[in-house]
Amino acid sequence: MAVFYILLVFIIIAAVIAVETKDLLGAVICVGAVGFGSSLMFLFLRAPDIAITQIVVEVLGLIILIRATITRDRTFISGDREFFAVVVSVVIIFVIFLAGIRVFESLPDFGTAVFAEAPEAASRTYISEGLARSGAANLVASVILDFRAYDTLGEATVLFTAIIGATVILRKKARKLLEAPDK
Amino acid sequence: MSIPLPVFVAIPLVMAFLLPIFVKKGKTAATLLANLATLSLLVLAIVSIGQSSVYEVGKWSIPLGINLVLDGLSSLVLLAVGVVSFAAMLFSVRYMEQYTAKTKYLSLFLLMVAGMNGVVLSGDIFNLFVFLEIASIASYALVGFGCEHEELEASFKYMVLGEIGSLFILFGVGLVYGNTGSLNMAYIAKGIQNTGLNAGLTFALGLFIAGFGLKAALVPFHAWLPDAHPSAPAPISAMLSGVLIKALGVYALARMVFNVFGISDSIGWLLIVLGLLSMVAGAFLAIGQWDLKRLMAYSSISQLGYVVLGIGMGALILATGGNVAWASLAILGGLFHLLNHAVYKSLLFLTSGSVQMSTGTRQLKEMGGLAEKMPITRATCTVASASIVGIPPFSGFWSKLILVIAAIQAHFYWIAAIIVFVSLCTLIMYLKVQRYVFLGELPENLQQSKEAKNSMLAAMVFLACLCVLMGLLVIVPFLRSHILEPAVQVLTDGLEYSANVIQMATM
Amino acid sequence: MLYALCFLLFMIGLYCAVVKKNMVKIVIGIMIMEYAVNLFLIMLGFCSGGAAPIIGKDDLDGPGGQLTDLFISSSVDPLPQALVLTAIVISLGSLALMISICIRIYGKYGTFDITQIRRLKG
Amino acid sequence: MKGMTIIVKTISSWVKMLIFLFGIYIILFGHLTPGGGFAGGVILASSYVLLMLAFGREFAEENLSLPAASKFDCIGAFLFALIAILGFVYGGAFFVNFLYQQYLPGEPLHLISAGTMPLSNIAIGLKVGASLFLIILSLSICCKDFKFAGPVSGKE
Repeated sequence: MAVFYILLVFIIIAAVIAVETKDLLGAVICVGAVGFGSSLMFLFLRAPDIAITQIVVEVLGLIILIRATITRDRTFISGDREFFAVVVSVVIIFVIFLAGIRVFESLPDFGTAVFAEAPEAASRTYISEGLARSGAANLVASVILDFRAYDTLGEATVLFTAIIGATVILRKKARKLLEAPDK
Repeated sequence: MSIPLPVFVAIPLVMAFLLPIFVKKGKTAATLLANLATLSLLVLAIVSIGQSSVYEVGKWSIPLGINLVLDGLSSLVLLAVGVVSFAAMLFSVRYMEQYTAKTKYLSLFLLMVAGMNGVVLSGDIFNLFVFLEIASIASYALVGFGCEHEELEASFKYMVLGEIGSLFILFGVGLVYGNTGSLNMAYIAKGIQNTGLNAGLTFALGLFIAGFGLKAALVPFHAWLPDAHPSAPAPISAMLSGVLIKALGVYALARMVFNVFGISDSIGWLLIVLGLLSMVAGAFLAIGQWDLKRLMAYSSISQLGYVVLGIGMGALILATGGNVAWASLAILGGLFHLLNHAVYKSLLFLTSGSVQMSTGTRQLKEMGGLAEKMPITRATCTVASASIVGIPPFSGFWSKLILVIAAIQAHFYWIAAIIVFVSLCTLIMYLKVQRYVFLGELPENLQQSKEAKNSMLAAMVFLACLCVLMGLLVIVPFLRSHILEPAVQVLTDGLEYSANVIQMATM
Repeated sequence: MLYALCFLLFMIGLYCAVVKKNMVKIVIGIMIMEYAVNLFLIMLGFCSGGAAPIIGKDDLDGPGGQLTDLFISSSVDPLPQALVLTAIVISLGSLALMISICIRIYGKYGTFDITQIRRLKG
Repeated sequence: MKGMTIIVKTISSWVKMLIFLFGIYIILFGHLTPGGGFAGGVILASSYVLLMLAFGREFAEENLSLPAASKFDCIGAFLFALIAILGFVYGGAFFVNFLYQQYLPGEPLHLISAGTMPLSNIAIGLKVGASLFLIILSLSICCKDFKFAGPVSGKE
């Protein structure tokens, strides 16, 4: 159990550094640390599928992020927004945090799977009959590609949409006839 | 004949996957196909009226797989999506000629439609989240389609706030799963019916309200809308204001609050307060605008307030044990206003697009006297304005009337007063539009402005006819009992939803 | 307690996205929120001493291929893992789109600082 | 981008094949071992990205050009939707695993099992690989084109 605390504290420290450092490239690398930390955490949480996906996605995501930052001439940033606005948002966020922190007591304790306490949970069926019903040894694959394949279609579509959107945003010339520039 | 429900998603999706393969040569064919897709969706939506069914994807019985639910509320929103997307697609045939990358535009448009249909039909909260993301991501990209300064900034602002909203929703999904062990709306509702809301579920409900409120641009969360909606190309503005904020925001919120979590009087008050705030703040902010599309965007916030107000009043009356008839009336007003607003606000945005296309500006002060140059645009804009203000024979009148009656019946006299007051503000705003755009002196530089192209006119006239005829939906009992009342029934049933769905699924 | 730490991570991300004025920082904030949600979902499915939800040869019993009771009782919940897989890909897509918008805005203004960019006042 | 030194180029041209093969393995065995279409697709894309980083963008584009990647993207997505529709045609509902249930049950824990799942994995892998390569390629093209030239338009 201790390993989870250590990893999570590591992730949080990395996240705080990523948020607070003035160096943009350093912030991006700290995000990488958060990502790899969470990937390790997934591994210890017995989710190898997610760990693999997280690592490879993290690598590509970092490449994308670094592309955005590294070739820029000035990667240092300074200052925050106005003091008042910062204080107000911090207070609001802190209140939400305090409100939320009690909430987790209603969840099953960490280490007890959700389906152990819910009588009609689908997961129990996935585990006991997933192999027989869908034929895949990897139960996660059987969930995403058979039981909940419709979600996966949506997910593939999200990626498709994002890529088309990105190529649309990045295209060189957007308008054919130039309109009068608006004020 | 019952329709296999995934068709609503599959048609636009497959079309969107195939369209980018058409490169330069097949542009006409691509446009034609895209129009065919939206037309077929409209036809399917009309056919689906009055049906209710549950479709289990992959033949997995409910808690295992994902189910799609078609009921009165879904088919109402599907109808709105169908009508507006058909008109906007028709409009964009010629309008989008000023931009490059048309096939990608068509593809994104269809993906957005598919996302909305998926959200409306979904019976599973995680699936709802996924389709919500499809529609949102497509709309982020479409807002920035012009790639000018203002558009990119608006797109970024919209995207940041939208993603935060999505993550709230995802966190809420996680909490709900942790507390009930199920992702299926019907089973969650069943669990909540048995055990009631605990702290975790209440917090999840709060997250859902914040997330969907961000998507619906209700007033404390509205910061992105006045930037995003005007910046998009006109047909997209029409889609965003007309249906996106309703399908992703109001519909999903109503579904969650009424059918999954169950209503309580505090939720009712919360919705009423959100609605009133949106109405009043949106109207006041709109009056001060000098940018045509920005004015309309603020007015969208205000009009959406009516919808949320109607639904909230219904929730409050139901939760406090009031008369169900009045609650139904309030919800009917809200939902009817949703449908009306989808039609006339998209019409207004389309007219603004045609004005912008011929004059090249959106500033009210730079326009004037376009009534002679663009008679049809002027006529449709007048119809839409009259409708949104609530002048008797047009559609907006009926929904506002119903809301006022419901408020008075339920003894919320001050709410009725606010409704009338906001209507007056709306009147001022659209008189301003009429005065500065179509009447007055024609400026020198606009002497060459021409009437819009044919297909654009067709789309506008189609919507204008609907504006005039929509009043029939409440007057004619047949239409009312087939379109509006089933939708109201779904909401007043509340948590009975789960029993209905489970029963329909086992049939 | 672990859940609360996860929620803290979520809130750090929210703080970053709301307060910071650099566009890349805002994107980083949103990414951190995504990690937090993913971790939270996976933690929900964990059971102590559990096994990964992947059936190996050892978990099958006899020629008929029956699953051993040990596996059924110890496997962690596969459903949240499927959800997180979806969520990760969605976040990658939105990251790509967000970064492209950032780069375009940078190309127009030469800065990532939104206080120098935002001409639009709500 | 002109590419990196000869050492990097040589090593990456060897490693590239290994990464590519590993991606294919991850995709094909996605229903048996951890991994699957998404992870494998990302790995496929990263092998091309490695090529792009080491040899420069032009070389990578010769291998897989932008329009071709876009086509692969569309085709992969369409194939996955097609599997859903085939489920409708042969199984009676969208996404029915008709191969497993009716035609090809296969043996558990073997490569040919689980019906449509390996096919879905392949379609997703194709789609994800092509689309991620596409995004990184267009980002890098964009970085070259949109190098900021000076403070022009800030306050006009």
